[in-house]
Amino acid sequence: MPKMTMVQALNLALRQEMERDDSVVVLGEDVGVDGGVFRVSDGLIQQFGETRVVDTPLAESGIVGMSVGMAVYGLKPVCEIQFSGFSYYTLHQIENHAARLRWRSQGRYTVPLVMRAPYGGGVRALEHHSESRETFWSHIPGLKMVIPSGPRNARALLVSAIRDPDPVVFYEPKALYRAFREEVPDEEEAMPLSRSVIAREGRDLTLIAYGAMMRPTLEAAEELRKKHGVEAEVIDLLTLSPMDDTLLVASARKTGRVAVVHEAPRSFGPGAEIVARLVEKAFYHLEVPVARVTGYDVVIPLFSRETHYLPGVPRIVHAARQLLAA
Amino acid sequence: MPKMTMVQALNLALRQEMERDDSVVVLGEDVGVDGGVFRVSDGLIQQFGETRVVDTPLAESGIVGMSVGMAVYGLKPVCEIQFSGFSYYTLHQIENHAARLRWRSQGRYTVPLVMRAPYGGGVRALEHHSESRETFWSHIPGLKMVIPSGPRNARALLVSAIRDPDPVVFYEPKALYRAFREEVPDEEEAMPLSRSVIAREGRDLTLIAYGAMMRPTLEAAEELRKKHGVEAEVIDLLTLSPMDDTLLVASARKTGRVAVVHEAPRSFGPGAEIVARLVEKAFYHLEVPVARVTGYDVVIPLFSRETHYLPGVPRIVHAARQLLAA
Amino acid sequence: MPKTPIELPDAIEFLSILDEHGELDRSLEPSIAEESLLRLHHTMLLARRFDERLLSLQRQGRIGTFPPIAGQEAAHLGAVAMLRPSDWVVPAFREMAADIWRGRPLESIIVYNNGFNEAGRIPDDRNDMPISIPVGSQILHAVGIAWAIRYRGQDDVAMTFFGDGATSQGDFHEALNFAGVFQVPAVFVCQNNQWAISIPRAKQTRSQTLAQKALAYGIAGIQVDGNDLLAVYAAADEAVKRARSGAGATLIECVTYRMAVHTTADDPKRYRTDTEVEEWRRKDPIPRFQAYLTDKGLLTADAIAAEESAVQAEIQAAVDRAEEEMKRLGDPLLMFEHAYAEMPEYLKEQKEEFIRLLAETTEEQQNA
Amino acid sequence: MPKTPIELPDAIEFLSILDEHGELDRSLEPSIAEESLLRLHHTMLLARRFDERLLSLQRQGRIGTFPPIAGQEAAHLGAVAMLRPSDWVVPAFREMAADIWRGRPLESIIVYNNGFNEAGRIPDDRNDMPISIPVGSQILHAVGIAWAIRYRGQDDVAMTFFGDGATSQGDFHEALNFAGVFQVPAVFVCQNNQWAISIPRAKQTRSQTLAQKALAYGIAGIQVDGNDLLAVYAAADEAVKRARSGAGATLIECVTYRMAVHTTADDPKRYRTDTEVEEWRRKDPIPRFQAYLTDKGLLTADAIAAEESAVQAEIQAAVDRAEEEMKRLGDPLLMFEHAYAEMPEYLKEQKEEFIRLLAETTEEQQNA
Ligand SMILES: Cc1ncc(C[n+]2csc(CCOP(=O)(O)OP(=O)(O)O)c2C)c(N)n1
Ligand SMILES: Cc1ncc(C[n+]2csc(CCOP(=O)(O)OP(=O)(O)O)c2C)c(N)n1
Ligand SMILES: [Mg+2]
Ligand SMILES: [Mg+2]
Repeated sequence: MPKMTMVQALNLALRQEMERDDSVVVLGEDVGVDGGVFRVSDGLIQQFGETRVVDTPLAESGIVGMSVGMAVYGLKPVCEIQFSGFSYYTLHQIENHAARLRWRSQGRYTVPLVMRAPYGGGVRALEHHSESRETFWSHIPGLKMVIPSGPRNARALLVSAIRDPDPVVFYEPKALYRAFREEVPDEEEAMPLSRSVIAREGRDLTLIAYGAMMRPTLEAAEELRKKHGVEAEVIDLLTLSPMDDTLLVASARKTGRVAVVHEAPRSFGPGAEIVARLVEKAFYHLEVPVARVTGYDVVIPLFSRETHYLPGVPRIVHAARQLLAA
Repeated sequence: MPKMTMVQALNLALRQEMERDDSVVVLGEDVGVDGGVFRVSDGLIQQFGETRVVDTPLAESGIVGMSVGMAVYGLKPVCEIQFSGFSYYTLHQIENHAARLRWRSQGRYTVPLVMRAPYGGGVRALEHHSESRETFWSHIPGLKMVIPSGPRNARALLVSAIRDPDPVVFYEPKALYRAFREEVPDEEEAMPLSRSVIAREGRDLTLIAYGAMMRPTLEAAEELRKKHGVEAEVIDLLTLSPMDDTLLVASARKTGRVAVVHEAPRSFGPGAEIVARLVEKAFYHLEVPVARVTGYDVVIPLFSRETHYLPGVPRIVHAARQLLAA
Repeated sequence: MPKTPIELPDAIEFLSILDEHGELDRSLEPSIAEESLLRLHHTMLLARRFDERLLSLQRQGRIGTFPPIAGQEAAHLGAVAMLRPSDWVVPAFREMAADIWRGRPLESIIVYNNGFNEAGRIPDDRNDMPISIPVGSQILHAVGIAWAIRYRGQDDVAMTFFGDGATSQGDFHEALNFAGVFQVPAVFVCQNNQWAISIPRAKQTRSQTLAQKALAYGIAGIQVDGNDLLAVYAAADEAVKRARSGAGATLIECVTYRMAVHTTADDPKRYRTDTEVEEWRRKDPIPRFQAYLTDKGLLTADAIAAEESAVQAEIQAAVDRAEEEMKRLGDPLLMFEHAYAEMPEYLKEQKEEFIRLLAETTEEQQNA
Repeated sequence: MPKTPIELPDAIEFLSILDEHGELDRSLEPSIAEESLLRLHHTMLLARRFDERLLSLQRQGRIGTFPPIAGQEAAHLGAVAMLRPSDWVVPAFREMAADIWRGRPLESIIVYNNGFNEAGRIPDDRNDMPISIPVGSQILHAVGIAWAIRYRGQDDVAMTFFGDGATSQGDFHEALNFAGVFQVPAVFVCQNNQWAISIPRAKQTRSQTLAQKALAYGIAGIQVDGNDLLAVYAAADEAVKRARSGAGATLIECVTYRMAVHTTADDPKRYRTDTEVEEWRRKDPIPRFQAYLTDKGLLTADAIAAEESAVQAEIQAAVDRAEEEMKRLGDPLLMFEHAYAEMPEYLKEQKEEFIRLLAETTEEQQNA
């Protein structure tokens, strides 16, 4: 199998889905001639032409509102918002329409669009280019919120997101776009949405993360084993909403000690929902309070201080050891 | 003291703050000549004129973006979004600017605006007129999210929101606009933001709610005492963010049994953050899992089915009794 | 070179064919089949009387809040009159006459206005969108649909409606700009009814006309007398032909008037004078169109009277059917349906929780 | 009445005073004090050379990503040249020459581009906003500031900048519409540099000019040669006077060109040809302005050479000061500051948690 970066894997998913289904159309700012500012749509306009790879004017609400109409007609628009920090312009189109038209029309119309956007810190970017606000989308009924963590699942999840009959917000951890390569099969591969996976088995405690936080979390698990002889189970959420809590609950029941890791600010962040689910379904198995290892409740600092804001290996290890000490 | 509806109390707050401080300006759709579609700004244009009570064109982002500029200049704009279901149009102005300009300018500029919007169900309204999406705003660092529950605290909190040096989203429970009257003192009265209050003392369990849910919650507490001899402590959150958890934690430690009540959909809703805080700070005192009595993870149904979606007295009582049975 | 004026390609014109005194400009009279003219008249009358009936039902508390259309029948009915079933209509919320023309059963309007979402479902044989309440947002959907029509090589068009207030929204701007850039087969019909709730047209924008906003997007724009069904028809027909032929989108400003309340929650006395309403009443599109049909010998006073009673019977039958239908509705479990193609696990759990709760709480109430 | 053309009040004109061949239209030449002309030249040159230096610093990894301005100096510097300190400038992110003209120390630009937000603070004696990255969003802030200026009875103006791409945003539309309705003292300066990253002007909108979009809002609009500092100055001066006198807002389209990369993360070879860049290089605003000053006898080849070295010295000093300053910066605890006027309880707890963590984890690392 060829080894690919996440950018190449996402590009493969787009190309293969476009080859497979002519209702798949890619649109957004600079997705065509430029191939996307991160090159995720590189080469698509050459292969599929301007009618299927559409450079749009600079207007996020326009891109998503137009995609809603395309999707209602029966196309499968995959629109790119250049950075998740600019996806807020589209909230009314997503909340008021994309996530509701199935309900409003009682199933007559569906909105199978995908809104892709790079999110998160770690790339020394300008203001608004490092945020994690997945909570906004995760709280909307009728919408799905997906975040991959590596080239292979990025490809397989994007394929599923494109084929999904409902609207999907697909946040891509830009810090991982070129951070490492994985073997990605050439032949079609899809992964079900709303399924988390166990990224590493363990019995002593549970670490729950997603997206870019999976790497420090897995490194922390490794360090915990090596330095402290602790076996951490690591769960990769993959889909935030609708959240499947089966694995989370099972693991929490097994270990009784859980930490949630995300870059989003702590208050009202995804970690809160995970804690609430575990309390609902695994309360009597919890030995200690679930820990939230997260970004702080501030604007993520510009890059000179960014690493202090983002959860890293030391913080995760530290939290894990406190869970075990308690 | 005169007895007032919440609409009258909010109107009093606006009038007195405008009399007190000529930097206070009211703007929005139909806030002037019409006095606001709910009449919250009734009579203000007659008293203060068109320069301080501004009917704007129909553009939410415009209203809030313009308010950001007014606030940076040193005014205290109080803008109305006619229904919270249309406040999503403003998210980029709030997240990208209002909540960050203090930080971006390192204190040189502040954005003391208030964005008022009626929220929530219970008034047999059309689609988009009954939602509760306070989570969106509560998750934004640099922003404050306030929700009153009665005429008197609505007035006192709006006064504080207007005087607050930082941007405040002020959600008004439209179901309570005219539901009941309270004595509201004529003389100035303000209530600190980021402070919850104990609405009813109790020792057996804790019910945490806010906004329109305070009424069924207090009724449920009464029914619990009368019918079941249970003393429920009821806490009114009042400010969702920045959330002050002192009272919540103290009460949870005292009773060990807690239910959170809100109309917002359950997943990623405010209840999740409250559960997470209690787990962080009162875990060892919790006898049973914290219960979430909330709206379901669907679009709130049109009014023929709305009451089934909204938490009511029976559901709250039922949840409370399960907490005690466990 | 010094200051040089820039020549603007598209000029903006005002179109009126049948003026308020019934004067007809024959040179511009559109050729509409007699049978269609009569059906248009029937629909106008039906929509007007049904609107009145809905108002009284609302006042009796038998339906919820709704936005009356009285006065705007020509402005939206005239625009859809030449559309095919396969064309797409993307409405705002004040186009009931067009909705009826396109085949919406009256009873479904009553049932929907009683808070039953299932009545909002569009019949499968019609390519229309449900009403869209967030002002301006639907204009973008029409652009996307029109884009998809062209992508699929069809010659259908997407016609969308919105009010004068909607032209202030960013989505209006983005939609018309996209339409210009992508040259999609879209027709943008603005029902300028002079008011956005309490905000008069003059306070909505400083531009002299709404039609001239087309100049900002390089698309065609025209202002028409929106109470003149013939003018609306002619302008829409031209725009639809332009769209079908691939020549791009058009903005049509229909100058009309909202004769009734904004919605049944509104009190216009707070912001406009009766004299203003009276002046516009004289421009009422229905008598004007009736005069035209009478001159043409297609209508007589008796025929109109007969129409009136036929229409009332139709309405009464619909009200009866609606009440029947509503007896069968109301299962609360429906609120969990149509959230997703497949119900998520946690939502299934919530639905089961709700079912248990419903049983136990009703039980508790019985015991109490 | 039949189809009748609608007379549009404001015509759109194109203004050029000093063309690319150095031809001057004396009838339109603005009267600018010699000392100001020389300061403008100094600032243009300084901005151009500093831009080049920043580019090389970025390539050496000594600063982060930034958006170069080369080619657009006249388009934004000419616009702010007649402003008072009390006037408000509301920038996008490609107005560095204006920023320097308004008094921004060069070293603060270097420090900011190293990820130190504190360097973004605007000196208290200047009414300017920090850069705004979300395209189009700042235009509304200028309208609010202009509204407040008038509310306070001042005769200052708010001048805001944005690109050709920004004109597609809903916020652009809402801002200009509000400005028209409220007649605020705002000046909207669009730097049409032909590209929005890889999207050419022609794909941004189908309207022939960006200036004509003013017609949609009933405000004044003009298109100028944005590489002609005199034309930009004259148009802005007229717009500023209009605003101060209470006669409302103006949209100025400066036709210019982004000669360098969009940002240092961009590769223009993917979307535009070198020949296009070369053609525009011949329209470079700096040599053109230098020719003008030389004709006027205000500048000589030697004087220019002297300026060049003076500018380089100024830049080197700034680079040195910046490196010094950055040694003093970097306390991570600053990330908790300026979130609110008063730090909330839970944030205080997070800050303490961070302090403990910092201590313990560094300790752990030392032990490891
Ligand atoms: C985005 C949004 N903001 C506010 C409202 C509340 N609202 C409903 S209709 C209306 C006025 C609409 O005016 P116009 O576009 O002229 O349409 P009309 O009602 O006159 O048909 C307003 C403000 C809304 N539905 N959507
Ligand atoms: C709302 C928003 N969307 C996307 C971006 C990413 N982006 C930054 S600059 C830019 C192009 C802007 O073009 P233009 O307005 O012409 O200004 P220029 O860069 O040419 O100066 C884009 C798409 C952004 N910063 N903000
Ligand atoms: Mg209107
Ligand atoms: Mg540009």
